[in-house]
Amino acid sequence: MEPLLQVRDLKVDFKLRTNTLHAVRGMSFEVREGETLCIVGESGCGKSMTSLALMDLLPRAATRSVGAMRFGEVDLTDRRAVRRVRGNEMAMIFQEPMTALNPAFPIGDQMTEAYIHHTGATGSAARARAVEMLTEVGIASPEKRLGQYPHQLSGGLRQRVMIAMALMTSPKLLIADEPTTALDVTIQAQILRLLRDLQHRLGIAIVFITHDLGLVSRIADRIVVMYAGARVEEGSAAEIFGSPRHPYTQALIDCIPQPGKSERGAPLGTIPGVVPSLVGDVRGCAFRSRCPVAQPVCADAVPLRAEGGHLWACIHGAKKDETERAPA
Amino acid sequence: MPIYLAKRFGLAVLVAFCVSILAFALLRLQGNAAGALAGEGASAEDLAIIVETYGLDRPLIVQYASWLGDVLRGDFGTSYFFKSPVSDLIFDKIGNTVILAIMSLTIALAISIPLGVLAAVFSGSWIDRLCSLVSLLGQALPSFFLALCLVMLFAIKWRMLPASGADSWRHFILPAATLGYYITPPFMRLVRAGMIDALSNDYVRTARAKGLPAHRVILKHALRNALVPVVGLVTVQLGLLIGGSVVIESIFALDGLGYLAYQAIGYRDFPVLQAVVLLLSVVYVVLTLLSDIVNAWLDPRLRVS
Amino acid sequence: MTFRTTLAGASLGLLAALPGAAQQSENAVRFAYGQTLESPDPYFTTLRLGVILGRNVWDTLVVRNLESGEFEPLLATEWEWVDDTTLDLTLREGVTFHDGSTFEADDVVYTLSYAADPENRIVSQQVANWIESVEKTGDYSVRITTTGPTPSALEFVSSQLAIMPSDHYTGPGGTTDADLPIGTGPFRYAEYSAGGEIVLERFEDYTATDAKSAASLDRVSIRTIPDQQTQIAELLSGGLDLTMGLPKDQADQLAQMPGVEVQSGETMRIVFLQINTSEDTPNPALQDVRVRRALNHAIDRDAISENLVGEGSNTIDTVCFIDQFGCTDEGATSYAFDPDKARALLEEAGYGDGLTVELYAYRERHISEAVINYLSDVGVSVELNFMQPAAMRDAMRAREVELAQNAWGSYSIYDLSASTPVYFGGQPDDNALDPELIETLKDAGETMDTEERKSLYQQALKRIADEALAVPMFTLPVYYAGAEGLSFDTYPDEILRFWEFSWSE
Amino acid sequence: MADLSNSADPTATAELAETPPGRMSWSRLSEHPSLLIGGGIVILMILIAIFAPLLAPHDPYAQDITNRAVPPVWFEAGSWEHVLGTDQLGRDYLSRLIYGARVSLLIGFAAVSIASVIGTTLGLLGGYFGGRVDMVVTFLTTIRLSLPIILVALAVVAVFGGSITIVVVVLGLLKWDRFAVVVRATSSQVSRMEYVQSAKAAGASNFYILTREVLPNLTPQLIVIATIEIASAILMEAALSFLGLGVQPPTPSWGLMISEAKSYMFFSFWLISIPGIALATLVFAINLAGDGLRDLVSPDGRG
Repeated sequence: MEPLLQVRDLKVDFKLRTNTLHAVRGMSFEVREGETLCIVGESGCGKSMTSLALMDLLPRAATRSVGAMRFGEVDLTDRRAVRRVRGNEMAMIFQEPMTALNPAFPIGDQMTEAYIHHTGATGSAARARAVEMLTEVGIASPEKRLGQYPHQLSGGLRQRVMIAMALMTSPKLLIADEPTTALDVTIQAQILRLLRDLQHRLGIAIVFITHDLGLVSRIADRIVVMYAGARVEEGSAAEIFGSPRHPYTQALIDCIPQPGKSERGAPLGTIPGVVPSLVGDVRGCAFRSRCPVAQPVCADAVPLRAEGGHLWACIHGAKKDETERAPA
Repeated sequence: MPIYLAKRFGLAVLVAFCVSILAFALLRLQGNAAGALAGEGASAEDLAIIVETYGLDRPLIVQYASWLGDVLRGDFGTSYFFKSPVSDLIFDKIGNTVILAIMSLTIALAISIPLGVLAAVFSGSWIDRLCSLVSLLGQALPSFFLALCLVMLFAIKWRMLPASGADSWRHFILPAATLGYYITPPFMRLVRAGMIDALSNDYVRTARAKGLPAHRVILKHALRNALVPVVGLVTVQLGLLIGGSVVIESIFALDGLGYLAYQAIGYRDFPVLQAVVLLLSVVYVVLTLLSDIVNAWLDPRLRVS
Repeated sequence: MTFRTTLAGASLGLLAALPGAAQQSENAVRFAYGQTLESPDPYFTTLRLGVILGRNVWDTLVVRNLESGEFEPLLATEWEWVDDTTLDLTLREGVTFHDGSTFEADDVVYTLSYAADPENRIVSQQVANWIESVEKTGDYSVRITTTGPTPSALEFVSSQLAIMPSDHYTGPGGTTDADLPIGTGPFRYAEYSAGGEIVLERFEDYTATDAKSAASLDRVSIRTIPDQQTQIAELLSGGLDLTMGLPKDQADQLAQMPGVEVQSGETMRIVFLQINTSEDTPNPALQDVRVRRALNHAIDRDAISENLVGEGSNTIDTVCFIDQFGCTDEGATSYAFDPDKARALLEEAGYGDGLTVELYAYRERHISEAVINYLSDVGVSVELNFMQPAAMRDAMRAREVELAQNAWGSYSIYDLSASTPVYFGGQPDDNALDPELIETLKDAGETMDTEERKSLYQQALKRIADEALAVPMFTLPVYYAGAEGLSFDTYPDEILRFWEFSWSE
Repeated sequence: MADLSNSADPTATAELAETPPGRMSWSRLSEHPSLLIGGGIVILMILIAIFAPLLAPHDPYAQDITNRAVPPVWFEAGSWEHVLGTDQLGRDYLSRLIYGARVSLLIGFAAVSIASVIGTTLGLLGGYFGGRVDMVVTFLTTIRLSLPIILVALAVVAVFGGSITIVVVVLGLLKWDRFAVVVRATSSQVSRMEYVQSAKAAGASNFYILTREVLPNLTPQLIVIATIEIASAILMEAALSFLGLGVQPPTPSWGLMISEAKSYMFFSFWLISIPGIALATLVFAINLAGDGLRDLVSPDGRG
C-alpha cells in the first residue's frame, strides 16, 4: 500500500547573522493510512519544526529543503498544493490549547470559518457540522459552546475543541504537536483516549509529536526517535520498546518513570550532558558527547542500520552485542 | 470589573478636581484679577465695585468654591476680550475642533493600520524599514513646517484645497492631514508591535494550519487582537489632538478651540484660557476613562469576568 | 545639486500659479484682517477693522471730504455753531435703520448721550468726552452742548460718532439684547461670531447721498487671519479677494504675481516708540533724558523707513501726522542716527555696561526686530513682548509697559487732538503724565483761535521732542493686495469703503 | 526527564549563543547603523553649537537692512560672502543657523535635564516604596498627562514672558511624565530583585539602595527616554517660538527663524526651508539615535 505521507531528507535551516542553525537535518519517514506515527525527542530536537515543515508553517526565518515530501497524490513542496490540503485533508492541533485558540472570537466562529472556506458550506451547515464534531469529541451541550469564548472553557475542553475543529473537514491525517503536554495528567489520558478512539472510528492517520516516551507507548503504531535534528531510530512500538538499538533511545526509555518500580517523588532519571549546538556544520553522531558507548569513529559519518522496518543510526546495535564495538 | 471601573471613575473625578484647582490658579497667577475684569481706565471706585461684586476680597478657598460651583453649572465666566460668556465662545468653537480631531484620527488610522500591518507582516524587510523611516521623519518634521509646505503645494500650486478657514469639509483636509501625519507614527509603531506580537501567537498558527488564506489570518485573527491597544491610543490621542491643535488651528486660521485659546493668550483673556485648559483636561480624563471601558468591552476575557 | 533644483523648482513653480476666478460671479468680496475684532460695535474697539465696520454699517452725522477737506452732510443736512459750545444740527428725513425703524432725533440724542457718559466706558473717551449734553430740538433737529470750546468737535462727529438706534444698549460696556448691531449704513451685519467670520450684506433701503453712495456689492465677508503667510496663501490660491496691511516685502513680491494687484497708499498712521517716564514706570532708567535721547540716536529711522517700510513712508520728528491740524516739526529737536553718541549718552547716564528694557508691540514685528537690533548695538538689550493690541493697550494703561511700539492712525481724524494728546494729554494711554504737557494740550484743545491753537500745539510738540519723551519714527504706508478685477479706491484714512467697491468686467 | 521541558525557540537560543546579552561594545554598536548615523549627526551638531563663535562667518546679530534676503550662494543672486544668504533684516543666515543650533540643543538638553530629575525621582519613589507613595506618584502623573501641554506652556510663557530660561523651565516642568512612568515600572521590578532585597536585609539605607542599586539599573532606559524627550522638547521650543511665545528675537532659534521666514515662504522658500531642514535633521538624528539605543538596550525590539 502506498504510504499516506512520505518524507525524505527534510532539512530545516535558520540563517543567523554569521552562521546557519541546522534545526532539522535530513529527516525521513512515512505514515500509512490509519496509522499513528509518534515522533519523540527532547525539546529543541527539531520534531516540532518537522511537523511545521509538513504544513508549510515554518517561521519566516526558516529555510526548508527536502528530497521528497508527498501527501497522497499531493506534492507538499508545492506551496499552492499545500494550501489546498492544509486544514482540509491534513489538520493539525497544537500544544497549548490556551493560546492556540483566538481569544477574540467565539468557538463556533473559529470552528466553522475554515470549514466554510474549504467546503463552501453555508454558515448554518457549518454550524451543524461543528455541533456534530463537538459531540464527536464528547462535549456536552455543543450548541451552547459555539457561542462561548475560549477563556470560558477549561484546558481540556479547549483541546477537545481544537480536535473537533481539526476534524471538521474529515482530514486523512492529523498532526498533533504535543497535544497533551500542557494538560493535567487525568485530562491527558482523556485526550489520548479520545484521539485513539477517533482514529479507530474515523480511520485517520496521526502524527503524534511528543517528548514523553511514556505517552508514546500508549498510542503509537510506529515510532521515530529524533535527536539533534535527525532521526536516530525508527521502528514499530514493539521494536522500539522491546529492543531499542540506539543508545539515545535506550537512555530515553530508562528515564520513563515506571509505576511501581520508581519511587513516588523520586528524582526522574536524566541523561547526563547537554545537547550539542546545531550551529554550523554538524559532523558525525550528534549524541556522541553524551553517549556512554561512544567511540572515536563516531565522529565520522554515521551508518544507518536496518533490521526489517527497524532502522537506527548508530555504529552499534545489530544485537545488544558488546563485540560490535569498534577497536579503540 | 465594576469595582475596577468604579475605581477608575473615582480617580478620574479626583484628577479633574485637581486640574480645576490648577486652572483656577492660572487665573490668579496673572495677579490683578480686578484690574483685568474692570478693563482699561477703571477708576479706584470701579475696582472696589468689581472686587465686591466678584467677591475678590474673600479667602481664595471660598472664591475657588464659588467658581467651581459656577463651572459645574456650565458658567465659565465672561471673556475679558469679547465681553461675552466664555461658555458661548467654547460652544461656538468646539465643533470645528472635534471635526478636525476626528478627521485627523481617521487619516492617521487609515495610514497607520495598513502600513503597520505591512511592516509587521514583512518585518525586517524594506517595507518595514521604509515604514520606520517614514515614522521617524514624521516625528522629526515640525508640524507647522509640514503644514506650510502642504499649503504651498495643495492650496497654491495645485489649487486643490483651500488654504485656511473652516467653511466646508474641504477646509479641514489640509489641517487634518498635517495633524494626522504627525500622530501616525505612534499608531504605526503600536500596530506593528501588536501585529508582530499577534502574528507570533499560537492562534495565528492555528488559523494558518486550518488552511485559511493569508489575508484572513492577518486581517481577522491577528489584526483584531493587535487593534485592542490601538483603541486606547485612539482615545488618548483624541484628547491630545483637541489640545494639541493650537499650532495647526492658528496656521490654518481654523476657528476652533485651539485657535480660541491661542488668541486668548494674545489678549491675556484668562477666563477663556482657564476654561479651555480645564475643558481639555477633563475631556482627556473622560476619554482615558472611556478607553478603559472600551478596552474592557473589547477584550472578551474582561467582559465576562 | 538636486537640493538646489528642488528649491529653485519650488519657488519658480509657485510663480507660475495664478489666482483663480475671484468672486465676480457672486458679486462678493472676501476680506481678511490680521487682528481679531473684540466687538462688532465701533464704540468698543480701537481696531482699524472696527473703524472700517463703523463706516460701512453706520453713518455719521457729517462726513469729511478728503479731497476738499470740507465737511459734507450725511445724517445731518445742516449744522451751525450757535456759539463756542453750542452746535445745532438738522437731521435728514426718510432714513431707515437696518431693522426697518425710522431714524430720528431721539436716536442721535440717545447715541451721543450714551457715548459721552464715562460710566458707559466706550473705549476711546476723547471722541465723546467733549459733549456736555445733547437735546432734541425737534423730530429732526438736535443741539449739542460741549464742555468747553472744542475746535475738533466736527472731526469726531464726522468720524467716530456712529449713530445707533435709540435704546440699543441695555447697560454700560456696550451690553445689548440685539443679536446683531444695527445701523443706517450701506451694509448691514448678516453674521457675526466672536473671533470668527463676519458677514456684511448690502442694505437695500440705504439712503444714498452725494457723500456716500449705496453699495454695489451684495456681500462682504471678513475673516481674521493672523498669519501673514496664510493671508498670502489665501490670496494666491483664490480664497481671498482682499487683504490689507501686508509688510513691504510681501507686498512687493505679491505685486509680481499674476492675478494679484497691489496698491499702496500713504496713511496717517505714525509709528513711534512710547516711553514710560511716569512715576510708576517699571524701568526708572527711562526717566533719565539722556537715556531717552540715546534711544532716539540709536535707531536708524531712515534705513528702516526706506528698506523695511517702503514707499509712502516718511520719517517724522513729532508724534503726530503732518497733515493734521496743528502738527509741525518746526522747532522740534530732530535726533540723527548716531550710535556713538547714543553709547556716549548711555555711558554718561551710567548705563555704559548695558541696559535692559522691555518692548511691547502688536504689529509690524519686523520693525520691532530691526529696532531691537539697533538698540542692542548700542548696548541696550531688549525683551520683546509681542501681543494682541487689546492686551497691549491694557498693559499700557496699567503703566506696565516700558517701551511701546505704537502705530497710531488717529481714527482718521485730521486734527492733532486725535493724536498727540492721546499719548501725552493725560488720557489713559499717557505714559509720560507730564503736567506741563497735559496743561498745554488741554488748553490747545479748548482754544477756538486757529493761530493760538497751532502755537500751543507747537509748544507741546517741541517739549516732547526736546525731552525725548518718545522716539518718533515714520509714517506707515498701507499695502492693499487684491484679486485682479476688484476695483476700489484707497484713502489715507485707511478706511475701506466697501460701498464703493465693484468687480470690473 | 526534567530537562526535557518544551518551550525553547531554536533561533533565540542560537542568538544568545552567538552574542552575550546585555553587553554594549563597539562591535555591537556597528550592528546598529541607525545609532551610528543618528549619533554621528547629533555629535556633529553639538560640536557646531559649541564652536559656533569659531564657525560662524559673521555676527549673527549684525543687521544690514540695505542687504536683506540675499539668496544663498547656489542662486544666481547669491554670493560666497553669505553662503546661506541673509534674512529679512540682512543678518547672515549661516551664522544665525549655527548659533541657532546652540539654542535648540541648549533648550533640549536643559529642559530634559530638569524633566528627568523630576520624573526619575517621582518614578523611583513610586516604584521602590509602592503603596501610598506610588499612588501619589501615579496620581501626579495622571494629572500631568491630562494637562494640554502646548496650551499650558503657551499660557505660562504668556504670563511670564518668553525667554530661553522660561521655555526651559516650562518644558522641564511639563515633560517629566514619561520618565516617571518608565522609571516607576522598572524600579518596582528592580526593587524586587534578590540583590536589592539582600541589600535591604543587610541594613542598607533606602537612599543608598535607590542610588547605588536601583538607579544604575535604570540608566539604559533613562538614556533612551532622554533622547526621545530631547527631540520632543526641541520641537516644542520651535513650536512655541513659531507662535511667537518662545524664544524672543533677536536670539537666533530655529523655530523663531522659521517663524520669521514664514511670510516669505511663497517667494523665497529657502528662507524657511533652511532652518526647517536643520530642525528636522537634528530631531531626526536624535530619534534615530534613540531608536538605535533602544535596540541596543532591549535587543528583542519590543522595548
